[in-house]
Amino acid sequence: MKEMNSHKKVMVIGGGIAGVQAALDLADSGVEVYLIERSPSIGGRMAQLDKTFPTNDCSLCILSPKLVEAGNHPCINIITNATVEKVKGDAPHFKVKIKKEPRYVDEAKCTGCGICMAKCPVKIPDTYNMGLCDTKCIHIPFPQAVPAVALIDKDHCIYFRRGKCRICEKFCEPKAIDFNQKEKYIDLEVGSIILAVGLTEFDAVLKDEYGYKIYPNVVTSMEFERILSASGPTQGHVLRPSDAKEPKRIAFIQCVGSRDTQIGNEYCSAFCCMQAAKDAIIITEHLSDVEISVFGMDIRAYGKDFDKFIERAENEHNTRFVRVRVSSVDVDPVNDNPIVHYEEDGHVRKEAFDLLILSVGLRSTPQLRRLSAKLGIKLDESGFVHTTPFAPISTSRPGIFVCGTFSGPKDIPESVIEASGAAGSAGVILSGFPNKEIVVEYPSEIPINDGDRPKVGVFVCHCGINIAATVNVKQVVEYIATLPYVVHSQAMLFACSQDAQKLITEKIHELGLNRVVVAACTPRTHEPLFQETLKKSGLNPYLFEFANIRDQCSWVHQKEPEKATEKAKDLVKMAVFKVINLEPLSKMRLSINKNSLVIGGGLAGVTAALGLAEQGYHVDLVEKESELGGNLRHIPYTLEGEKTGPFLKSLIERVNAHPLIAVNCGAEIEEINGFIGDYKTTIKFNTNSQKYQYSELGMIEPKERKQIEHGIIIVATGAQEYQPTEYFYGEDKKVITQRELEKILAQVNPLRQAGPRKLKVANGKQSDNLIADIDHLSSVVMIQCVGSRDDKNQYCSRVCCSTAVKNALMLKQLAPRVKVFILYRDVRTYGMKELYYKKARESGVIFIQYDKDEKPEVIRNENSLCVEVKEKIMNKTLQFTPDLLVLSTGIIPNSDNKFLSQTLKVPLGTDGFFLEAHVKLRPVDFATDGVFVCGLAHYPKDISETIAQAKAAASRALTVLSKDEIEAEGKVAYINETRCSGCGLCVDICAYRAIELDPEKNIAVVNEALCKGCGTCAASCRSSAINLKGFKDEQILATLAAI
Amino acid sequence: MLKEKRNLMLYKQDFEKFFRLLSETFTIFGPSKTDGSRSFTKIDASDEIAFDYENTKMSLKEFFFPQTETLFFFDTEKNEVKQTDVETNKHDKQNILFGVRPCDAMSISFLDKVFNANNPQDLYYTRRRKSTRIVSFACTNPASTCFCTSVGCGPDSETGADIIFFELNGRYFIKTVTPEGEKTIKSAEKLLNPATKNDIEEKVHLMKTANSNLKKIFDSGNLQKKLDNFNAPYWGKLHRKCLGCGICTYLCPTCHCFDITDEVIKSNGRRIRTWDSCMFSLFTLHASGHNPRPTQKERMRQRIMHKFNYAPKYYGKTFCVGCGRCVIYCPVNMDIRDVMKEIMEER
Amino acid sequence: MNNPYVPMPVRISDIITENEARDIKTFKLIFENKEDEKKFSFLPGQFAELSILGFGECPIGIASSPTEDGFLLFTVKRAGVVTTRLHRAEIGETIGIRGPLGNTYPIQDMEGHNVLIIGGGFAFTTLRSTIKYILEKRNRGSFKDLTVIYGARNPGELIYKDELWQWEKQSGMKTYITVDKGDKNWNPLTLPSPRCPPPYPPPTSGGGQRRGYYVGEGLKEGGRYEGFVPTILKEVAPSPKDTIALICGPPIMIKFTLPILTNLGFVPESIFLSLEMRMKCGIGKCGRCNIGHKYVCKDGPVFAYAELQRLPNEY
Amino acid sequence: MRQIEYEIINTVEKLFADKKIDIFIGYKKGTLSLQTSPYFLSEQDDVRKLVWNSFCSNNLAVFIPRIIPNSKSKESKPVGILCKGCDSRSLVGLIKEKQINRDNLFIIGISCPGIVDRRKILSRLDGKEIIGIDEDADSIVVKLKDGEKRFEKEEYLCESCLNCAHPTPSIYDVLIRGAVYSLQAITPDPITKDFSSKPREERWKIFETEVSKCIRCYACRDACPNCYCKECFAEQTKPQWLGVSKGLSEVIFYHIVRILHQAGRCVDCGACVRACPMDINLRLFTRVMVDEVKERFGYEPGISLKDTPPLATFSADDKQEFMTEPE
Repeated sequence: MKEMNSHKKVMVIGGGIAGVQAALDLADSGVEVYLIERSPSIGGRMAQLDKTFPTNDCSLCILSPKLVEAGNHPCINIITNATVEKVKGDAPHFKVKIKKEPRYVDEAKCTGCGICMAKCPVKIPDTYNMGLCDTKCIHIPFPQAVPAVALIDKDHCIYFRRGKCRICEKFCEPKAIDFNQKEKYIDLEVGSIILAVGLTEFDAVLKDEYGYKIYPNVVTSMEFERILSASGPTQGHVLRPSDAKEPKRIAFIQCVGSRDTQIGNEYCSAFCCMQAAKDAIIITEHLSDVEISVFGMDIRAYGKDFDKFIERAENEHNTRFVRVRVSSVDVDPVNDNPIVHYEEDGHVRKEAFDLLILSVGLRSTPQLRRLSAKLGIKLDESGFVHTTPFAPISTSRPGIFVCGTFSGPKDIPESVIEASGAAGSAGVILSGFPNKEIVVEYPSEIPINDGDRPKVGVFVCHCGINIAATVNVKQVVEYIATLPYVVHSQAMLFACSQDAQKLITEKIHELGLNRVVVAACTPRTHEPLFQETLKKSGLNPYLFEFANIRDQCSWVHQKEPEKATEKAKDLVKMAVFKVINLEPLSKMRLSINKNSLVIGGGLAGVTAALGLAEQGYHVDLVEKESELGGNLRHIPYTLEGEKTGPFLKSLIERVNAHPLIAVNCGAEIEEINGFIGDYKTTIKFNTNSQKYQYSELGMIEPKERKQIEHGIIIVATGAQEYQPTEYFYGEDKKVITQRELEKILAQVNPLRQAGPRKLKVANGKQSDNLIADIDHLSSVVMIQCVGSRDDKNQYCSRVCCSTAVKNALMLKQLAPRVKVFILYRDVRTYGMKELYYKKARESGVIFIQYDKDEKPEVIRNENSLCVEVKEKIMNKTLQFTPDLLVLSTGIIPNSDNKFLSQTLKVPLGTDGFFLEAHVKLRPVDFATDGVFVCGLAHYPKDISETIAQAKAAASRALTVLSKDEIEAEGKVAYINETRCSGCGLCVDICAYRAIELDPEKNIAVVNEALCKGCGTCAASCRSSAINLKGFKDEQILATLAAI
Repeated sequence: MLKEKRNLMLYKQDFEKFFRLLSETFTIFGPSKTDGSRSFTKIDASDEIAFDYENTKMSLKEFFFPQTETLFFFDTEKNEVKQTDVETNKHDKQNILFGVRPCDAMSISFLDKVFNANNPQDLYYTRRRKSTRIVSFACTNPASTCFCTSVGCGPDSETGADIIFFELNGRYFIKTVTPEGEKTIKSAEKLLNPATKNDIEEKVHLMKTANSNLKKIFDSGNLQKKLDNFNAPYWGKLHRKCLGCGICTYLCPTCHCFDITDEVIKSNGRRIRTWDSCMFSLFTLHASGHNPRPTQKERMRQRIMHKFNYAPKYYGKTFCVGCGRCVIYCPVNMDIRDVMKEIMEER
Repeated sequence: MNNPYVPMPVRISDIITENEARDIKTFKLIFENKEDEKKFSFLPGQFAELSILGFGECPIGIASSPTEDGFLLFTVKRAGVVTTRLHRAEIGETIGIRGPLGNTYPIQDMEGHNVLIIGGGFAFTTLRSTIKYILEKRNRGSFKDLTVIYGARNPGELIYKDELWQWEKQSGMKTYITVDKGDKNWNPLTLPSPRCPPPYPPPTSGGGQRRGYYVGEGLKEGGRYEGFVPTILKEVAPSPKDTIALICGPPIMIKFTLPILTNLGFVPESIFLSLEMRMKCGIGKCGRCNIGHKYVCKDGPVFAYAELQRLPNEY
Repeated sequence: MRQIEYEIINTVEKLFADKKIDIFIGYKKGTLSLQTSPYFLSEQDDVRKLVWNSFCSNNLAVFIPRIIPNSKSKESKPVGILCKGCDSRSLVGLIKEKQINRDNLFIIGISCPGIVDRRKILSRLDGKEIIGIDEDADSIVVKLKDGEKRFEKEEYLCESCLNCAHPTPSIYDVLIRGAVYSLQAITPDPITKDFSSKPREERWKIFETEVSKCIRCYACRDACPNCYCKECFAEQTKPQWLGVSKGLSEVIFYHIVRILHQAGRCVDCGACVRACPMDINLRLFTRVMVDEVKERFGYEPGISLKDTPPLATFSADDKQEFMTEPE
């Protein structure tokens, strides 16, 4: 690699969640990022969603902190209104030309105060709200927009059209309006490029049979998101467009623009089933007595906790899932009710609804095609970026990576995983360059002590209408102003906006505030933002208290505004009483050991280890089996038909050859001590493997134990195949699993290709002469969901549908005359896998749906098996006597997950897989810092998903490893030495092993680096000798005394 | 006006009448049978009085110096003192404490030196004290734990009492001790006869017997001198079995240490004084963390010294009346008589 | 009737932060009721209970002199619940006061004599009252020479700084101000010398060698010094003849000052100290502040060293 | 009894002679009849002053954290201590809660026949003065001025002894075996079972009536070996958890928390009841807790040095039915 006098730089194209995540990961690892966004603000589609499944978190609420973080990050340069003009050169020396369209507002000067918006006389359709309502010609895209800078829509501006007006200019105090702004070209030199632009919704007008834009009460799912949203056109009231009345009967039509040969979009859009279920649940929270119908083919609830979510919609939220394809929609002219036509049980039915929502899928656009042409990357037939199963985030041009929906429709967590993965891959390209030096300057902290008179500033947020529509904010503000020590109390439209931060800072300086209370949404998402504001104002960030008057007040008391207002007063009063008693806290700094431990040597572990090593960090890879490869060793080929063997072989060779990777096969974790940045782990080799280690690899001295010191941990321990006990598996040789079938097919395949009729015995030992000649098979039945989605394992194993499709296709290819029947509940070939489902159907594979409560039954006769199944659609019982019964077995969590979970102090979900920190936005992190998860240990997934997640885990780990030190939590437990008797109860119960007894003084001592501030010790201490900083007994009592 | 103390006689059969006459003007408190002579409670009928009790569990002090007393109420929002308890608890009706043992009566005379003396006067105590007459009952059958004669008190001690009763055969020998005592029995004058020589002799004899049953264990005068040795070696040992509880001080009729704290609920508060005990470790703990009496050794010494050395110097009286409550109720049988003996025996 | 437990309302008319650590503040108080002010007649050395409703009371020495009309000064170090609340008070707030309590410095005995005042740290409060009292024009003639030795840990911890600088210049008194450790702005008049060991060990936490202490002729004039109070006292070497010494300071300072005074020839009867104990009632009833048979609140806080020698060493 | 007393004295004498201990905690004759007093014996003192009889009621373990505060060093000689079953259970608790090192104790264990409740006997004497006491294996003979009264021990034992499941010490260095009454220990305790079976309102009433007698002398706390906190919650001022007054709400608060702090720790020695000057039946409430803990967690404190106290551990199977919706 050439030397270059510059630090690491990456261009990220697209400022949606994928782009923002990639940018943040890179920036946190010391890379300077240019985040190019075509629209005036970052956030993408996720910013427009109301809630997210399956947790029903407010979408913008969880996204907004990331946007703000990106907006404030010293390593991220956000360039909005910008497009890529040209990309020259090769990695890591790309030369890029960016074109930035004029905003007509100076970004450096605009404070986002919104006065211009109030004064502007021109109304234009609000694109943020899907055109369902108006905004002004000069506007800030949405209240939480980053950057919070106004822009002028040139096409509608009176000044630009008629040369007069300039009202906005007159009222703009900072003189930010600049009508003379011209487009600008920016030249950048970057080492790598990440393509994070998203797809666009399918234009429902193209499906005119569904009546979109013809009948008023037919809306798209994206429009409906805005209708549901509190900041949307109806302020969160679900009203139908024609008469603004509350609908009672609502229907969703699924797969609009997806799985549709007619319009040429054959893929599945991957998220719409869940989105409809989510919307259904949310609707019932807005409206009572509402009936919801979802018309769709399969319910593709293939993710973590998705099936439970669907069940919730069905059982608790009055939602009916109708498995049909809607043929057309017309309207009742009297009341504008859309009427849905469909065929069920052979009958044509008509059903009228008050509101019809079209679940539109995603598609590529000409714009995206042009962009890929400029970048010189290959697209596939659907107009998506071409990737391969083994390189899911690499494009055809080296150094350019892709994440998010541009490489195929997908949900948020997959996009986030790919984003982190892409950041990691880009990092590998840049490993020869130095990090960008980040110097964040904070003003020196104003010393505050207990004796200083508290001067509290209170900022009460409207949260748009989220709070203000229920709580009388003005009353709260006035009441709070009368409390002792409160010297300032004011309302804010959006306390989280950038201008609000500016204002808080101003007030701190102007009034000498030494305590701040923000009454707003929830501290979970927004506390860090305000703490940062305090820090930048010179105040200790812990002199801050958050009053949750949205989640815990306005949202839950919508129907009692007066009581809600009183409660809000109390909540803010409590916060004031608490903040008065808060004291400055400081965070401990922990130095980071730059070595890593990757547990598990399967595809995920190996990929993650390479991801770290290739960026220059030493890795210890621990695998309990005697060789690397994990489950992938048993998967000979992919759905796309690619052989895994060569890929895996080269991967393992790379790992073994890498000087920074120490491979520890045949080894298990014995003990892990320590915390982020400073772990000490003991691994134990089983005796057999010692020899192996010594003789074959020669890398490790033969010894029974080895101690490793490292800074982070990646959990990639994989999962196991479910071993069926049903359907005579293990008793009858005709009953095999998909994995076994796959092995046979893989052995047959090369022989078959070598020449016709050569095959005699495929696998003499295992399958006897069962497939002595595959051509002799006449029928094969596959049963799906064996060991999945049942009482034992309630989740969907995600990959079995595509595995069945894959093997059915292979079988058909090898022996076209074999009849293949797949008995399924839902065919969950999500995303691009749908193409293979289609192909399977085309090649004659017969799919037969059965119901959960009427599982197929197998009767074993002397020489034959009889499979009986009640076909759901036609409601008929069918019988088969297959030569081979293939069970699509699920994936179950590893049995040693529990041990690891306890050792690492990281949680398992109810299904037994490791539980990530946040299902949507932190899919590879654990709540415990410094520990990451990828691969099957997290949840069942396919090869490319595993690779992406492994790369993501490496990338997330790098945000830690790239730093020399990090800060620990400030709200930690502390011991009052004069009270502690050293009984040791706290030592026993601390889940993080953060407390020890000092043998000299016989008192407990808290290790602040390990303490997570959970407070269990404080609660357990009889002597009240333990307190949690920030939650001291006095502080809590003061809070309680307020009410 | 009373020139000299009068000796009067009351037949037991007239006692009921006597009680009724007195209760017309006074509220009468005494050791009642109903609560097992736990403390002095209001007596409504003469037969409720427990005459044969040894001593109440709670001493008389709580009547004048209750365990919890509101000094005043206040409003934190308005930041003002609302009213004092002295004003709210008007003691319009006069009280009689009937059947007080001489040791308890004497203890009140000590408390008077603390609270009633004009240095400055404690209004809360004074108010109750002024409205109350003490009628004591001489002890004809002292308990084995009594040691009043060792500390300058005795079964027939008159100090602190307004009137003292002696139970003779079939009748009460009544001696008026103070002018208030005279006034107290005014309304029942007709039931009373002057004592005869016989009566007096019988009384003297009775008390002689009682006195002889009480062993004088130590001499409080000598003890005071002995205790001037602040760093005597026995202090290092005596306290060892002491648990540091507050039984001895709370039951003691002369212990009078108190704490002042504020109690607030919402904006309504009161400043209260409550009994405190020098036996508690936090008693002298400074806000700085310094504690001049850090261990039970110093605290035990303080209690003994306060009673037997400091008080004599300060108030001219040993602040112990020998009632024996601390002896009876100490959970580890820390017998103050033993302690005294040990101190006296030292060298 | 006068209820000694009920505080009189006083308004905080000024708050002065005295030290760098900002844990010592002086409160200027003005009586809300004129009658209360008249009743409140005191002499230097006395203290009062400051009261905040809902928080309680704390005994604080009166820092102002009776000759300062119309207000009272209290210098309060933040330590417990009440003092913390007091520190958080704002100007204009009304608090309560009970007093004056305790005895006074022996003002009458001091008349016609030289007065030596030795103070350390924030315990300088009632000594300030005394100094102001003596310096008052109509009183000044009653006393002979006035010598003040005052020390603190460092220049930032000196209290009443403005007055200190004034006293330095004032004729008719000698003022010696010393700090354990100076800073770059602190210009000691004397040169430190490493030969003289400190009179008591330097705090261990600081570690290392201290720069040293002055050795030489007695200090004839006042000025600024670096060194512990006892050292300076030794060098100042005031004559015991006709002199009454008043001491108030941290226990360790007192401990090492007394032998020096004794060596200089001061008799215990002419040395007066002001003591501290945990107090509640302040009027000799609640029974916790006794040292031997003396109540600090009533019989103190000022004790002649001679008397203190007769009392148990339990404070 | 005499024989046992003799054995104790001999053992202690030998311990001093062998320089094994410097101090021994036992009992000596009390100054009141029916009572003994804790005795701190050092080599110079008279070992023959040690007594053993049915009135050795104090739980001597209470002194351990006081005289050896937080000591872990092995340098000093162990403290000798006389232990009944309950005292030893308290010691086990103290060792487990790291208030004393096992090596720092020399325990003379005594199989305890039960302690006679002084108050039960006194209540039968109508205030008559006791002149002398005689004790044989089964009974106490109280000599009065006007004759004698005989009390069968079994009827006059302390409540906690009447239902003691472990009269023999759980840990000891030397065990002196005496006669142990064959009283059948029952869980739950019949008295507290009766209490537990009452409706909640009634239980609360009983609780309120009992604790309203409290004068907050803290003797129950100070007599309890489990109460070794350096600063009891009841007296803390930062924050002040409860007021200092004698008001009902304050005493209720104090007692509830004191009882809760005994959960899984109380060995039912009865020291609190015996210490209380106001005769509050505190054991009624702590024993409920003992039975409850045994039933729920199968745990008896003070029996083993190894097992984990229920409050120091968590199991997913722990009963959770107490988590109910507010009524």
